Order: sequence, then structure tokens, then C-alpha cells
Amino acid sequence: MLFLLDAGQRALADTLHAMLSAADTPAAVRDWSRGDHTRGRALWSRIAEVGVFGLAVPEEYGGAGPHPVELAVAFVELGRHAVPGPLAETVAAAVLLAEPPLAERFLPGLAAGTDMATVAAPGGCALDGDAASLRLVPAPDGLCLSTAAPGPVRRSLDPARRLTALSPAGELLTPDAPYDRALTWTRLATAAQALGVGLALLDRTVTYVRQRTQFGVPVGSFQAVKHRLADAKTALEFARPLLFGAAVSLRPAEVAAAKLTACEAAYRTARTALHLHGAIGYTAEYDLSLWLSKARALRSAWGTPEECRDLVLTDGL
Amino acid sequence: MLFLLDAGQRALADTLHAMLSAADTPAAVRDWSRGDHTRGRALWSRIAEVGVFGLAVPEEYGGAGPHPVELAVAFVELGRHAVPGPLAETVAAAVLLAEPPLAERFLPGLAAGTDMATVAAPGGCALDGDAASLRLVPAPDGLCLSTAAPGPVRRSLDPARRLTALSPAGELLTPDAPYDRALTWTRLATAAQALGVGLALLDRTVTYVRQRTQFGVPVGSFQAVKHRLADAKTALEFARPLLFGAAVSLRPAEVAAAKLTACEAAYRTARTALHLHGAIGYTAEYDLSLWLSKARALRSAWGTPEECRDLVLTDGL
Amino acid sequence: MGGTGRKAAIVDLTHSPADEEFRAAARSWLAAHVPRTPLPSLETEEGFAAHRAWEAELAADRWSVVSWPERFGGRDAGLLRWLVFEEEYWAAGAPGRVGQNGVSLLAPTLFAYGTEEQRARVLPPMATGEVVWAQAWSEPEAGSDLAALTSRAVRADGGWRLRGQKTWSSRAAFADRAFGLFRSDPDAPRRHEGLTYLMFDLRAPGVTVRPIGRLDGKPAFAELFLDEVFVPDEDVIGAPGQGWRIAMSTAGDERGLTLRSPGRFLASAARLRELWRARGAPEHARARVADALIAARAYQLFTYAAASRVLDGARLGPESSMNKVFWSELDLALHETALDLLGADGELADGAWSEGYVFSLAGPVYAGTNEIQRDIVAERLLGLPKGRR
Amino acid sequence: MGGTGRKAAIVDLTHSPADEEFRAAARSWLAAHVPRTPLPSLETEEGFAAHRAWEAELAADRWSVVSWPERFGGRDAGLLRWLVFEEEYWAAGAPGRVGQNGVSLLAPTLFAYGTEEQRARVLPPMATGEVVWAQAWSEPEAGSDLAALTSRAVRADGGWRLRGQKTWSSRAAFADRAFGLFRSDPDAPRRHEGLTYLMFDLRAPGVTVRPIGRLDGKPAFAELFLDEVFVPDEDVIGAPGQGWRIAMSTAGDERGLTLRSPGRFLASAARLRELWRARGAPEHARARVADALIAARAYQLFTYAAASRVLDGARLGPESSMNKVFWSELDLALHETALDLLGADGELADGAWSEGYVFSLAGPVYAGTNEIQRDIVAERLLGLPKGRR
Repeated sequence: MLFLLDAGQRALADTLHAMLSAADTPAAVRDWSRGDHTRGRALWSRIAEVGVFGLAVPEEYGGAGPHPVELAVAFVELGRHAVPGPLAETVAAAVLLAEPPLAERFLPGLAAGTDMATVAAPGGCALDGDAASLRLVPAPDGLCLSTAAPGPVRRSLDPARRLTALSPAGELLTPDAPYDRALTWTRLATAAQALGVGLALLDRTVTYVRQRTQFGVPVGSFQAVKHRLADAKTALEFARPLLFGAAVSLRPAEVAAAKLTACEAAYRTARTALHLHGAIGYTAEYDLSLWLSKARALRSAWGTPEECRDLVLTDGL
Repeated sequence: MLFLLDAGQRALADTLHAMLSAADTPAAVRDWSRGDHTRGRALWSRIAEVGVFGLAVPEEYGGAGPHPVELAVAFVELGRHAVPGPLAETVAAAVLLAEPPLAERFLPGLAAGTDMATVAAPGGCALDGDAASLRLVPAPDGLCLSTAAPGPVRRSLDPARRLTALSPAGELLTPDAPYDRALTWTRLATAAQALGVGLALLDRTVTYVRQRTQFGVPVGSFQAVKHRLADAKTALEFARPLLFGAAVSLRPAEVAAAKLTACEAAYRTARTALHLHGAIGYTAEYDLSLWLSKARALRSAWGTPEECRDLVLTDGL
Repeated sequence: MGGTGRKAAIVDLTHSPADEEFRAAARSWLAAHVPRTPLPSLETEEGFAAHRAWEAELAADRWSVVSWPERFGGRDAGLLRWLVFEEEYWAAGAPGRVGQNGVSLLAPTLFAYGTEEQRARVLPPMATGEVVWAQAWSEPEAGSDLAALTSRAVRADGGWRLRGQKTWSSRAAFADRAFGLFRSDPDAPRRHEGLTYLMFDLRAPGVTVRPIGRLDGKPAFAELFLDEVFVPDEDVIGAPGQGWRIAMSTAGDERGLTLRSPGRFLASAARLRELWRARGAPEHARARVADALIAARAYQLFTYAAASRVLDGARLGPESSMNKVFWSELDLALHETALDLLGADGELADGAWSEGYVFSLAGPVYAGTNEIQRDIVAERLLGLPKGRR
Repeated sequence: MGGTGRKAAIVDLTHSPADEEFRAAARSWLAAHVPRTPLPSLETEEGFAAHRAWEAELAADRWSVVSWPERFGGRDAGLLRWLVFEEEYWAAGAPGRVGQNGVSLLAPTLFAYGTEEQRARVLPPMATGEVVWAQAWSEPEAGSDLAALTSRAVRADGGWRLRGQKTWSSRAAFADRAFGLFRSDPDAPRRHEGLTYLMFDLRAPGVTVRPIGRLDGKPAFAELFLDEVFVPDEDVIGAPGQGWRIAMSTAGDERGLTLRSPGRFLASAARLRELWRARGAPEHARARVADALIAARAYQLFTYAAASRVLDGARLGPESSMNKVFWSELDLALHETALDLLGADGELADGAWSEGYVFSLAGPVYAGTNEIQRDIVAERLLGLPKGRR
């Protein structure tokens, strides 16, 4: 029993953080929001080079996994930098396609980052169907590879999330895919991403209230401001062990609990960040918006709070 | 349309406030909690002299009512002074017994304050069965006047609320009493009492944090303290118009909404009051405790929050 | 016993027959005129024009500014009748009000401090939507702390010249004129003094409007760069140097009765209940839907009580700060509950609730942050010590 | 890529076989010994005696202080094994710990700052419940602000004489001895200096104990009046004048790992789920029950992570303040949800949850109010400016 990240895991986080900090990720997000995927794809390739997409892919198919803890570590960083694209969905695809013969055909491309995948949510839209090279649709007769053009882009409250309807018309890949297992991995990735989003919002807000003055003093010296940020910090720091505990066990109820908790903490932090920034936080041109709107969208993606709670009550922690 | 208390209604409140302030009500509460009803009964008579119990009783039976608005005004003051005894239950009895021939027999005594009544809650206990001269039990075959001795006293979290089981053995008064109408009046009285409890808690806490110093300054100068009290004030002030609106309409859903809102505001204020007083608030000997524990008990008396919400959703506001 | 031996005469929530007639007239006009499909978003050029046309339609039958005197296009409706109108307006699902900055902030100021000439000149085109007003309060270094304003008004022949920068000017991307405070006497001994309340043209020489996109990208406000913008004396409201006092009375209105009428929240809460039912009345949202209905009703009755006090001769003071906190939190709770009811579809930006959600997010911040309002409640209503925050 | 090409070796939530053996031993002992009916309330004379006897029963098989060295009655259990023991202890429904003030506050202080003579003299009777300790921190004018203490310790021949008043001394109504801080040098330049950490006998001449009833009337704490109470030098912990530094390290423990073990909340959350099911799994409480289960698990894993950092050589600092806020709010939420599930019966003082509810109400106040903890989180973990509140 030692519940600590090791040096290699911490190095993975540091590597991603340094790379994404240097890469002008906000510009890639803004391009992505307008449907210009060039910079986003370049970023994607660099993330793949670090091995992130291989963490859900076994070694025999070009990956290094499965390594759920490292995946969680990496996705915290992707969230912290608001990286755009169907990130959790590509993880979902790697799990859905993990059995031979599909594995041989698809996993190497996913691990290498040459393929970007999306998966239609049950009865809903698929994220970034216009950007993904693999568009998967769980249909009544099985998992389909959609070959029809994706529907028109519907905007999310997070402009970087471009949602499209997908037609199941195309190739039936398998009558039965491991949907439950895929959902668990997708939720784990989403939880990690949300935690990273929350951490970024907290960092930026702390920096802002230290320098912004009103009534002659830093805004961060008001007790009401301090306490809101202390609550955000506490919520995020208690979500973190749930995330890594869920990564270790991969039990669906634990993953659901982590997803719920990380997303709630991130959303509460977003509300605090928006409030403490005042009007500037409310503008699209200020970078804070890249994280603010993502916190809300992730909260309902791949499992609403109620769905997560139901799993906790049914399966137990 | 003029949604204001008139001079007579304000005078009623002032009269009760002055009388109860002068009467050492806390001592009566403490005696009552030990089962010594002497001072409590004396207080009860003086409240009856002001005409409070007659507000639910028509003039032909010795009352001055029905005057639900005045009743609400009066019960705010009773709550503000933590008056002990089956207050709302005596109102319930007046409504349950409002039809002849029961009215002739019972209402004059209730209006005059010579009778103190309690009513068994559905499947539950009756408040102050050991003190009440009329003990009513809604039973399957009708409303009974219990003549058996009440059960042993069970302590409530509010020591001044002495709960007893009642046996329906005794006299069957009527096969069908106006239970719904009685519940509406009882809830109205409880809502008013809760609002008064909340107002008293707020007043006492404001006084305390202005004089109590820590770290060299009044506790009330800390922004976190100010904001909690501002929230308590706001919650109570928004419960107030719901209470009087419900008194005007006597619609069950409106009364339920007022009951829920006043009780929640009072309970939140109790939590704030306890927290801001620190350890001293947590002691039985300090008078604050008289209101603190009542706020919790009233919250579930005669309609839990969920029962009240259900009525709002079913009947509409 | 005093005063209870008769039927309650004054606590009365029944509207007079005349007010009910007014309500019926409003309702039937709205039923005949409210657009069947929602107008495009007010925060787009196309939507702005459509909303301006709607104001003209309202004004043609004197429904755009019911509380104003008849000579300016109103119906002399008192406070209660205005509340009735608002209940009907929002219940009918009528469009948002593009003229709100002018009608609810500038007009009360003109009624209180303007000249009759200014009223006659400014109000009628405001009532018809012909002139839409933006507010110009904030500056980059003066958000909640309005007294820190630095934009200047410098005396010139027959008027003033403005220079400086304003920001978060709502509606300014498409509006015609703006009003705000400018520092006319930088040597005044205290920073609340020496400010002047002015109106100016957004298309005047020297004005540059840079629209700012809010979270959803729509240009809901703008930065204003002012380079020697001439303002004639006739566009000064009240005496030069008195701007702070005048603006504070307007700010009171903004927080108080006239910014957010109960009708809005009653209508939103009713829509929320419909949404909840349409989604199968899920248990997880039951309490939040009930609480929204109750809070909207509480806000309505609180407002009726406040209006009754005004009619009884009282002035509303710091209690407006409770209003501001209450409605802004209610608005947010209503919209968050709605998005939660929509589940994964809640993130779609084209949904019926999403624009309102984005708007509601700003509620706790603008018109004085809720922290400032809580400080006011604590210090001025509860008498807690001032000054430490 | 660095470090990911192998199975995760360190993030490991599996207990070692030896720890699992320890768990099994604890579980089977508890199954055989935990009283089948709950003991009377700890805050009554009868209950205090019963709980003292229970400590003796635990101690007889060396289960009362598992983390202590064997020579003082413990099992040398490390931090992880202590957590395991606590999980089993509370899951078994075992009684509250009457010796907690001594074991979790005084004992760590003695281990860190006491002499071996003091440990040998004080710890074994503490382990058996023969001597139960009360804490004596607060004074009427020094609650959260401990540095404002004024009770004196005056040098005397071979020791000190105490005078003054302490209050909120938990357990003091029935306990044997107490420990606290006294001002030994009133001329020290700063008020944190000149305080001395002392142990004294509650039955010594000059000590008057006045029990104070908490909300439910039970004498959960007491006032102590001290009139020239003699304390021999051997009962001073650390050097005279060093009391503040020593106490602060104890206060860190109080807030930190050792005051509220996750086992308590895991057990309470499991009981809450049982209650919820027994009441027919009402929908209105579904979210709160789920959230309590999740929060208890989060607290457990957070504690495992903190313990792992300690085992890895780190010291726990201000992060303990997050713990304090988290567990106290969780405890209150758990009990409020339970009372709500009981409906109108929730007000009954003899219910299984009511004593815990009253106890949980104090959580946000004692061991440093949650406001102070939030200030610490903001200032020391987030680096926000100090000093203004």
C-alpha cells in the first residue's frame, strides 16, 4: 500500500505540461473552435509522441498499456491545457476495438495518433465528428464504422466541442463490443480531464486575484474571495485521490464516483473563477473562457451526475 | 392590492413582544422542559388574554376570527420568544372542532386559553400530551378525545418539546373532521413560529458578533461572518412575504411553500447562529439553545420539506 | 384586543378591477402580437434590429413604457400596474427588451434629475426603440469600485470634451447613444466628487466602439475609446460634479425594483416546470424545481411588499441589496436546473435555455457583485462593523 | 516515453499480507468483544464508567493504542495499520473512545516533547483508561484566538502554581487529569511567547470543575477554576515558555490525520445507506446518500495519500486544514441526511442518530473554526495575501 505517484508518472505529467505550455495551446483551441483543425492536429501528434494514446492500447498493438493510472495522469494535463479534440472518445475507441481482428486493424493508428476517433453517445451527438478519421456508432445490430459524412456541426456551450450527428450507415465492425468497459475508461479519462480543467481555473484565478486591485487592495485579500478559493482547492484536492483510486481499481462505481466528483469540483471552480474575474472572465477573448465552458460540458458528457450516483448506490464503492 | 400589515396588526405584534419580553419567557421554557408547567401556563393565559387563541375561533364561539393574517403575526412573536407548549396544536384543535355541536363545547375554552390542546401527528407522537387538557387523536373511525393517560415523555432535540404517545381510547367526537383545513392552519402557525425563531436567532447573533472580539477585532467585522449573516437575513426576509401571502390565500400549496421556506430559513439561521457563537452557543445553559433546537424540530413538524414540495408541485402556487 | 376584531383590510393581494382590466388588455394585446417564433438573439446585428422593430410595435400601441407619463408614450401606470404588465409580458413569452438600459437606468435618472427639455427630447425616441441606449459605467481599473473612474470630461466651449476608455458597455456594439460618469474635476478632494453624468452619441467623432464577445462569442458588450468627444451642455444630467450622487440613485434602481421584475422569474419557473414534466418528471430534479417555483413566488410577493411600502410613502434603501442577491441566484439556479434536466443535450448552445444560462452567469457579477451586496446587507441592514473585508 | 512502459508499481491500494493479517485479527477480536447493545452515552456518569471499562477491555488485549510502542501497551502499528484498525473498529460499531483527548492530543506531544520518565509514567494508565485526560485549552476570552490566553503559571518551589479559568474542557466533567497552556511569562514581548505546557490533576486542591451541558443537556465539557493549583516540575512538557510551539504541533495533529479517522465516516456512510434502504430508498435523499458514500471514500483515499506522503518522508502542513473542513462538513451532512430520512421522528432525542447529530454540530467550530481553516488554505496553500479578514 503506497498511494503515491512514482517518479515516472510525475515525469509524464511534467513532460506534457512543459510541451503544452510551449505549444500555444490556446491558439490551437481557438482555431479548432472555428473548424480549423491544423494546429489541433499538430498538437495531437505531439501528444501521441509522448505516448498518451498508447496508454489504453496493449503493447502488441503498438501501445504501452493498459496503464489507467498513467492515462489519468496524462489526461489531467490535457484538461489543464484545454487541449481540443475527441480525447476521451479516442480512448473509448481503443477499448471498443481491443479485440482481434479489429485490434490489428485500428489500434496501431490510434496509439500512434495518426487516427483520431469519435464515438456517438447513446441517442446523442458525437464530439468532433468533422475532425475524426474514425467515427464509431453503437447501433442496435452492433458497432458501426460510419462512412457517411457527419451531420452539420452543432455548437456546444464550449465552442471547442463541435458536436455532429453520425449515421450508422457504413461498415458493421462487430455485433458486440465491450461497451461497459469502454464507458469506464471514457469516464476515467473525462474525470481526469475535468480535474485538470479545475486545476487550471484555480491557478489562473489565484493569479488574477493577487494582482487585481479594487478599493485599493488586492481582490485576493477579501475574506469572501479567499474562502471561495479555499473551497475550490479543497474540492479539487479531494477529487484527486478518488481519480487515482478509480484508475487503480477500474471498478465502474469508483470511476463513476470520481467522474462525478471531479466534474462537480471543476464546475464549482469554474463558477468561482468566473465570479472572481468579474466581467473579463465573461468574455470569449480572455483565455479563461476556454476552461470555463469546458467545465460545464464535461459535467454531462459520458454520464450525468445522476447516472454516476445511481451506479454508486447500485454497485457500492 | 396593498401588501402591508396595518397599524392594528403591527400593534398586536408590539403588544405580544412587549409582554413576552417582560415575562422572563426563557425561565418558563426551562421549567417547561423539566415538566414544570406552572410558569408556562401563566404565560399561556396572558397570550390568550391578548386574544391569540381566539384568532382561529369564530366570534360566536368566543373568538375573534378567523383571522389567519393576525394569527401569523402573533405566532411570529411566539416563535421569537420561544414560547413553549402545544401552540400550533391548539390552533389545529380549534379548526378540527369548528363544527357544531363540538364547537359550542370546546371552542370557548380554547379561545379563552383555559384549555390547552394537542393533536397526535399521523403515526407519531403528540406534543406536550402531559400538559394538554384536550388530547385529540385522529383515528381510523374518527376524531377521538383521548381520556387515557398519555404515554411517557420522549425527549425531543428541543427539550421544551415533550412528546408523548396518545391512545385513541376515550370519546369518539366525530367520524369526520376537517383534517386538511386543520393541517393548513397548523402549518401556517408553524411557519410563523419558525420565522420568529429565525428572527430571534439572527438578532441575538448580530448582537453577539458585534461585542465578541477575537484577534483584537469584533467577530462581526470578518467578511465571512458578515456574509453568513447577510444570507440569513435575506432568507428570512424572503420567507416573510410568503408567510403573509399564504395567510391571505390559505391555499394549501402556498401554506406548504411558506412552511418549507420559513423552516429552512430558520434552520439555516440556527446553523449560522451556532457556528458564529462558537462553543457558548453549543451549551444548554446559554439561552440561544432555546431557539437553536426548536428550529430543527419545527422543520419536520407537521410536514417535512419533501411533503411541502410535493404539494407545491401537485397543486401549483 | 387591538385591531384584530375585523377582517384584514390592508394585507390584500387582490388587484383592483381597474388593474385587472389593464391586465386583460395587456394579455390580449400580447396574445395577438408576440412573435410565434423567438426572435434571433438580441446580441447579434440581425437580432438587435428585430428587437428594435418589436419595440416600435409595442410603442405603437403604447405598451413599451407603460409606467411613463402619457406625453412620453406611456400609460401612467403605477408601480403595481407595471408589475402586472411585467407578469403578463413574460408569461406571454415576449422578446427580451433591447431598450432596457435606457428605460430602466437612464429614464429614471432623467425623471429625477433631468430637465423637461431633456425628457421631451430623449424619452420619446427611447420609447419607440428609435434610439437605443448603452450604459458606459465601468472602466478597466474601475469595476465594482466605480469611484475609481478616470475617464475625463474637460470643459469646452458650450459643453465638454470626453477622453478615456469605458468597458463592459452592454448593448454598445449596436446601440445609438450611451450615458455614464466622467471625471470633470480631478482635483476634487475625495474621489467620489468631481464626477459628471453625461449622455453622448456612440457615432460622434472621436468614439471608437470595439465589440467584446461574451462567453458564447456574441458581442453583448463593447469597449469604448473616447478621443476628445464633444458633448453639448444640454446633454449633462444634473449639475456638473454631482454625477456620483445621481448615479447612485440610479444604481439603487438597477438593483431594486425595476431591473428584474418578478414576472420574468415566474415565467421562467413555469417553463422549468413544463420542461421537468416533459422530461418525465425525474425525481432527482423534483426538489430543485419546487424550490424554483417557490423562490419565484417569494420574489413576487417580496416585490409586492416593497412596492406597497413605496406606495405607502417609504423609500427603498439597502434592502434592494437583498433583491439583487436573491434574483441573481434564483436566475442561475433556474437555468442550471434546466440544463441538468436536458442531460447531455444541456451543453448544446442552440437550446432554448442556453442563452439564458449564459446571461444568468453574469447576474452575480454585474450591477454590484453579490459580495458587495452582502457587505451592504450586513453593514446597513444588520449594523455590523464597516470597513474590513 | 518516460516511466510508463511498465505496470504501475507505486500507486498501490493493496494492503500487504501482514497488514491484512492484522486487519483480520482486529476484526475477529472486535466481533467477539464489541458490546451488542450500545453503551450508555459517554457524556453521562454511567456511560463514562462503561466506556472506561471498555478501554480496559481493549487494553487487556493491546487494542486500545495500536500505534504506540509495545512497551506502553501498543502494537507498534504504523500509520497504515492504524488506519486499518480504525476502519475495522468503526465498521464493527464499537463504542466511542473516552480516552481520545489523551491518546490523540497529549500522547503525540509526549512522544515528541516529553521525557522518557513522563512517557513511562503517563502513557500506560492512559492506555488502559485508568487515567482519562481532559483538554484545557480555551478560556472565556480566548477561543479561536488561543494566543490570547491569560491563565497564569507562577513559579513556585519545585514546580508551578496555576491560577485562572479554563473553559470548554471536553471530558472534564468526569475525567482524572488535564493538560493545557498557561502563561508563565506575562512580560514576554509577543503574546505567543511565555506560555508553558502543563499537566495537572483535576482532583488537586484548588481545582473546581463546573460541568457545562451541551445542547442536549449532557455535560460534555466543563469550566475549570484554578486557584493556586500546584504542579510539580515533572509535569511540565518541554521547556517552560515553549508551550505555544509545542501546542501548535499538537493542534496540527488534531486537525490532521489522527483526530478523525476515515473509518468513522465510512462506517457512518454505510449506516446511512442502510437507513435509507430501510426507509424505502426515498428518492429525495438519493443524491445526498450517494454523495455521503462518495465523500467518505474520498476522505479515506485522501488520508491514504497523505499517509503515503508521510511514509515517503514528507511532513503534513497546512493541507490538514482541508481535512478539517472536509470531515466536519461531511459529518454534519451525514447526520442531517439521517435525521431527514427519519422525518418527524428525526427530532426524537433518543434516536440512534441524534447524539451523533448534536456532536457533529460542533465539528465546524472546534479544533480551529472552519473559517480559520479556510484562511489557512487560502494563505498558506494558495498564497493569497494575509491579514485582512
